[in-house]
Amino acid sequence: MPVLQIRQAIRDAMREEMERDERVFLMGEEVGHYNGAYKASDGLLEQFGERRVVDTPIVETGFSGVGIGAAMCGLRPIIEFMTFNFSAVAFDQILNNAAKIRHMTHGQFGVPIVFRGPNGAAHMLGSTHSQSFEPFYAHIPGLKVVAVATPYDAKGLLKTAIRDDNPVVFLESELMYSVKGEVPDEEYLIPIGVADIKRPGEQVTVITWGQGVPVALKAAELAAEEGIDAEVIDLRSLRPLDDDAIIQSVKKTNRCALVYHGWPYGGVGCEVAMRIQELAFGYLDAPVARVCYEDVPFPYAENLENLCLPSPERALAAIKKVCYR
Amino acid sequence: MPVLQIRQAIRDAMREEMERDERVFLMGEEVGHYNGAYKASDGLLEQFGERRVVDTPIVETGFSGVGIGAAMCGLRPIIEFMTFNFSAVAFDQILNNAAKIRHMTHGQFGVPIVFRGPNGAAHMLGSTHSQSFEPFYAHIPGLKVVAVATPYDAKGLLKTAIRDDNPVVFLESELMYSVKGEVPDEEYLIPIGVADIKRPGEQVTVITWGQGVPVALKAAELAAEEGIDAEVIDLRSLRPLDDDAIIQSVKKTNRCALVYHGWPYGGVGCEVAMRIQELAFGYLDAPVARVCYEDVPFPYAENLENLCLPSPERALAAIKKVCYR
Amino acid sequence: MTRPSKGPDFPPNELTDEDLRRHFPDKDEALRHYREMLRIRRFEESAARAYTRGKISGFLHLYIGQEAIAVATKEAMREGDRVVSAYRTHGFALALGCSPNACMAELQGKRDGLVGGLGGSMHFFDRARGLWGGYAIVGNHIPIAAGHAFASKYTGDGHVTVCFMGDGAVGIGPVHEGMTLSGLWDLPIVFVVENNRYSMGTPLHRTIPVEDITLRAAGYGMEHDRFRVTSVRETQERLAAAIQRAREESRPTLIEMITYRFRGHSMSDPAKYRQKDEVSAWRKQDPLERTGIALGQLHGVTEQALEAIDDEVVAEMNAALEFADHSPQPDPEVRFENITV
Amino acid sequence: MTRPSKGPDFPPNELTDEDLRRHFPDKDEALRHYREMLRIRRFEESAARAYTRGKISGFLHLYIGQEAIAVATKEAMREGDRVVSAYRTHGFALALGCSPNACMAELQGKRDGLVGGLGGSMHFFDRARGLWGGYAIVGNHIPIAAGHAFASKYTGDGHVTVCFMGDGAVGIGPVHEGMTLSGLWDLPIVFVVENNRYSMGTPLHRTIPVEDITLRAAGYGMEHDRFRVTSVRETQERLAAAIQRAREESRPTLIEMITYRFRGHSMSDPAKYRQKDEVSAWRKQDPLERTGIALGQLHGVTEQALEAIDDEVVAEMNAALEFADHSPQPDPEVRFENITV
Ligand SMILES: Cc1ncc(C[n+]2csc(CCOP(=O)(O)OP(=O)(O)O)c2C)c(N)n1
Ligand SMILES: Cc1ncc(C[n+]2csc(CCOP(=O)(O)OP(=O)(O)O)c2C)c(N)n1
Ligand SMILES: [Mg+2]
Ligand SMILES: [Mg+2]
Repeated sequence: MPVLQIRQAIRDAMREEMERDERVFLMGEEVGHYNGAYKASDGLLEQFGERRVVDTPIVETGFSGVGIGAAMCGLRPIIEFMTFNFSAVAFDQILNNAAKIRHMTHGQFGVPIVFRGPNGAAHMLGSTHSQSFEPFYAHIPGLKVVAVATPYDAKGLLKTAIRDDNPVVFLESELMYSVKGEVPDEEYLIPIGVADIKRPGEQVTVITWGQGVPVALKAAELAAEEGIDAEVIDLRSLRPLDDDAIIQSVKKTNRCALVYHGWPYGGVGCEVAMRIQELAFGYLDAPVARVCYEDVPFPYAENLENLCLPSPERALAAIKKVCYR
Repeated sequence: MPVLQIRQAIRDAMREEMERDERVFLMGEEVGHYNGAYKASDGLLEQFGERRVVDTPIVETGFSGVGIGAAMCGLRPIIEFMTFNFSAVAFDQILNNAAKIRHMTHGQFGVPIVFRGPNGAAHMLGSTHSQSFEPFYAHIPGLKVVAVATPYDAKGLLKTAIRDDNPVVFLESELMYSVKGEVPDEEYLIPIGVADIKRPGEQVTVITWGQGVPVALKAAELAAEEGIDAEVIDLRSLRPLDDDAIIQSVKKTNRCALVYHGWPYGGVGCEVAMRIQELAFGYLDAPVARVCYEDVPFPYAENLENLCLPSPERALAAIKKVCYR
Repeated sequence: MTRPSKGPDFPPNELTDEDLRRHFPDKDEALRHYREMLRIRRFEESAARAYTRGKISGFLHLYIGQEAIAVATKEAMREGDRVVSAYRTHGFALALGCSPNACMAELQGKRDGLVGGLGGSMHFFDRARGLWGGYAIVGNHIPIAAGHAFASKYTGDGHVTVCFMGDGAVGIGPVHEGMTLSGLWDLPIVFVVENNRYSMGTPLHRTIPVEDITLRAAGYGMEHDRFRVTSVRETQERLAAAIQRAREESRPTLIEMITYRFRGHSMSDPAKYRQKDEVSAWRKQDPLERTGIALGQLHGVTEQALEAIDDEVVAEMNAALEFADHSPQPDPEVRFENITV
Repeated sequence: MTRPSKGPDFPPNELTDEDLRRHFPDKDEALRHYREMLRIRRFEESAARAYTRGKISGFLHLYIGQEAIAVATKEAMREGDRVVSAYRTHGFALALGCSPNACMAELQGKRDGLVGGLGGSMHFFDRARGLWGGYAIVGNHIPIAAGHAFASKYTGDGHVTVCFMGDGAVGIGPVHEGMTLSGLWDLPIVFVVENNRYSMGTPLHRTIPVEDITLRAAGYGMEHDRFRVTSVRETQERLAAAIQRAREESRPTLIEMITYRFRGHSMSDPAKYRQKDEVSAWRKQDPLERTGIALGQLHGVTEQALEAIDDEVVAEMNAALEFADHSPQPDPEVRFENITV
């Protein structure tokens, strides 16, 4: 099977969907002539031209709204945020237009749109450029929220997201664009709403997504060395959540640690913990533990940033804690 | 003791702080000549003039940023959002400037500012005007978040918020502005970070805040009629949370229901549940239950809206559920 | 640089006979315009009564005084063109041919409402008739409307989007971004600022730095036009020119229409911030009144004839209220539909 | 309406001897400007080397080519005035007198950095020297700067805020809102668009509808000015006029300064989107180079003399790098400080 980087898998997903459906177009800053700030749209302008690969000025509210308005007309826009940090200036468009229009028009209009781009911290970008946005978007009914951690998932889920008739927030990671993995030549789709067991295990459930996945997998390895058999579940879909996958695993292991990139307060992690105690209350032998960002604006200095990030070591400590080891 | 409406308590808090400190000013839409869309600033323009009671155009990002910039210069702005729904267009200013400037300038600049206004659903205002914003703001390190439900709390906490050297998001409720209560003549302050037991009880802990408080208290009454003695804790401060108050009560009752205005996914409710299982895991005899908005964009129709709102009846059902009754 | 005036402005423009003939040349046309404006006014008057009787809740923003703009828009549009507006939308709905029954039922949050009772007064949508909303966050529909125009250019459907906003909206960022993209990309769109002199209780001089809002057009590379709304005829002609520019040259236009709302911002607003004489000065130039006068003076239409029209219209709107009263509440399950599909 | 040109534009403005005398009348002044511009350039060149050697990470946006603006700003300002800028801020820091040591330490995220290593290249702040940031979300510092000016008017401190942004920022909403309030409230502020012809890889013609950005000033009720940056002297004079208007009349001004960055957008940008000849044409009008030439032609300053200055400056910047290398990492506890107090 061919081996691709995540950025290439994303590019291929967009290309295939644009070849397949004339209504699909890509819009954002530097997506065209520059081939994407992180080269996730490499070659698309050349293939599809300026009509369908649209470079925009720096107006996130403007082009998010244009995408929503175009989607209401039946087009299927892919809106790239250079990073999701910049979606903050477009927050109202996503919260009040993308997520609500189908409902408040009683289904007269739909908004088949994808908002995609890198999410979370990268390396020493400072506090305004190191934020995870899923706590904001996963909270909102009317949106679907997806986070990917492998080329295979990235391609299969992005193609599904582009074909989805609803607004989908699609979260990537700057530091993971170069991660390689096998991607089949033949077409495939991955349904939104289904988690994936990235590592089967028996003794403890590690729930993670996006940038947290490699951290969790590394921690699971370290745990194995200490004789703890951890199951790593990649949620992939943050809204809707795959309750079955979560609950099945927790009922089996009776222990759960959350490993993710993002601030602790509320958000996806706490929702998962809430559902576990709602749906598998009796099964927990230990409180659900969370390993995530420290509850601080991200510092620039390398040593400080590293301390704020969820590390395999911190994740391992949490795994051992829920195992009372 | 004099009896005031919440809107008067808020007005008095602002007036007293403006009389006390020349650096305090009020800015927002219709706060001056109109005396506030909900009359929470009634009479302030007359007393303090246009210099300190500033009517703005409809530019939430603009006047939020102006407030932050003025605060960096040592002033102490009170920024009124006509409703917090409109803070969505100013989200970036609050997330990336208000919350981060002190940290990223290593303390060279502080942002002593209050963002206040009504939050959550009112009556038949439709989906874009019926949202609770604490899940977004309480998630963000660098902010303090307060929600008030009585005239006494409103005055004491707003005065504290205005004197606080940090950005404070101060959440009120359109439907509660007319709620009356006793407010002492002499000055008093209520510290941010301290919850209040609005109704002592022994058998189940009901945690609530803001618009949820009257719902929870009504539910507690209904529960009492069925022989269940519920303790109602008004968080008041959503960031920071008063862990001690929460944990003490839960350790006593071993049961907890969350009653609040807001969507279910993540947010303050799940954070509270998370801390309970982190800090009082063994003490819970039943999973924490949540009673809040249904997970839908708010419909306009009265019958639909009522179904979406947390009602005393739904809250009672949750109380009985966690008591296995 | 002229600041917006602080006092009452735009004194009534006295119309010479020549003006009258220019504004109301054709009897049948003037009668049609009169009836359409009257339908909007009577609809809203009965909605206002229903509101005070507690049959309607939430926000109710009346268009009374501005009706000529909606009627002119319908006349200037073609099948397939789109109207996008803020939350003061009843006038557009009726002018575009939406059923008063469905509109009144929507105000009451009933099943047979324009959007099934889910949106209410601020969220009127009727795709079949070219009404594309109905938005309640000031200014956030401008990028949406630009998106409709982008789609027209993308697909070549030949449609034009006409996007309305209030004078209070022109300062907010999304308006600037939507206009920037429309100018940059030559989108087939017309932006109309309905300048009714107030945003809620705030007069222009406290919201905009310069009197002439169309001065901004230069920065967006847009054509512009600015005038006081006197008649449906003139409004339609000037709007049609911009629509034609959009359709044939794919070039955007910014139009400022000077108008006035006779009621408060919403039902809850007593509008104490306006002087009686200011309001009465504007009443003198009420396009509906003037059309009626012109019909008499120029075309010999009798009081009785106009009253007959009024009776028909009132009957239509009473029937709408009747219909809405009897329309059932939405099925409870509706709240779970159309969230994601 | 003129669209921004698509080809390389602004061919070098040949300077007659008369021009030269106008731009560089005074030897000592020109020498001072030369040294200050050179300090910024050498600082950034050594920062760039440090970056390629892995001593600096994250974003590093170089100001090389635009130095004259920062130096002119310092010359035009008074004690207490404020400079607010985006993320391309090293030039302002050095011109305002921030220590190169602290600046270089900040780039390396060290304890002795300008903001203790918490901000990095994009967040330079030095209150004592009038540097009020250092913002990384395009356009979101414009309302902040307006807030500083609001505070000056509120307290009557007599200070002026000078707010810089790139050509890529002018389309975004917060800029529009900040300028609207500044015009409406007559704030003592000067907005400067540093138009270096590109936002990242995107040339003007794909970001702004019309070539002349100052056309927007009319809509904000602001005065405006627009010119190509040739010398510190002229830039300072024209900026000073706007600063004076702000200080004495409390009226805002929008200035567009045509300039050019010789490096990529940031260290990670190879700038393949520009033709060699375009860059070399702009190099011919590099204000630093030109000042050097003028010093020779007009004031008989020798090559050796200029090299001597260069040697001093290079030594200063090497020392800064040295200092930064040896500055310790921040105390781990620092990450928990200054969040809330
Ligand atoms: C972003 C935002 N801020 C505030 C409001 C509250 N609000 C609703 S309408 C309105 C006044 C708008 O005035 P204008 O644009 O002139 O329109 P008009 O009501 O005169 O038709 C305000 C402040 C809102 N809906 N959205
Ligand atoms: C809201 C927002 N969107 C996108 C970005 C990413 N970004 C950083 S700088 C930049 C280009 C800005 O160009 P310009 O304003 O001309 O300033 P210059 O870099 O030329 O000095 C972009 C797109 C950002 N920082 N903020
Ligand atoms: Mg208005
Ligand atoms: Mg630039």
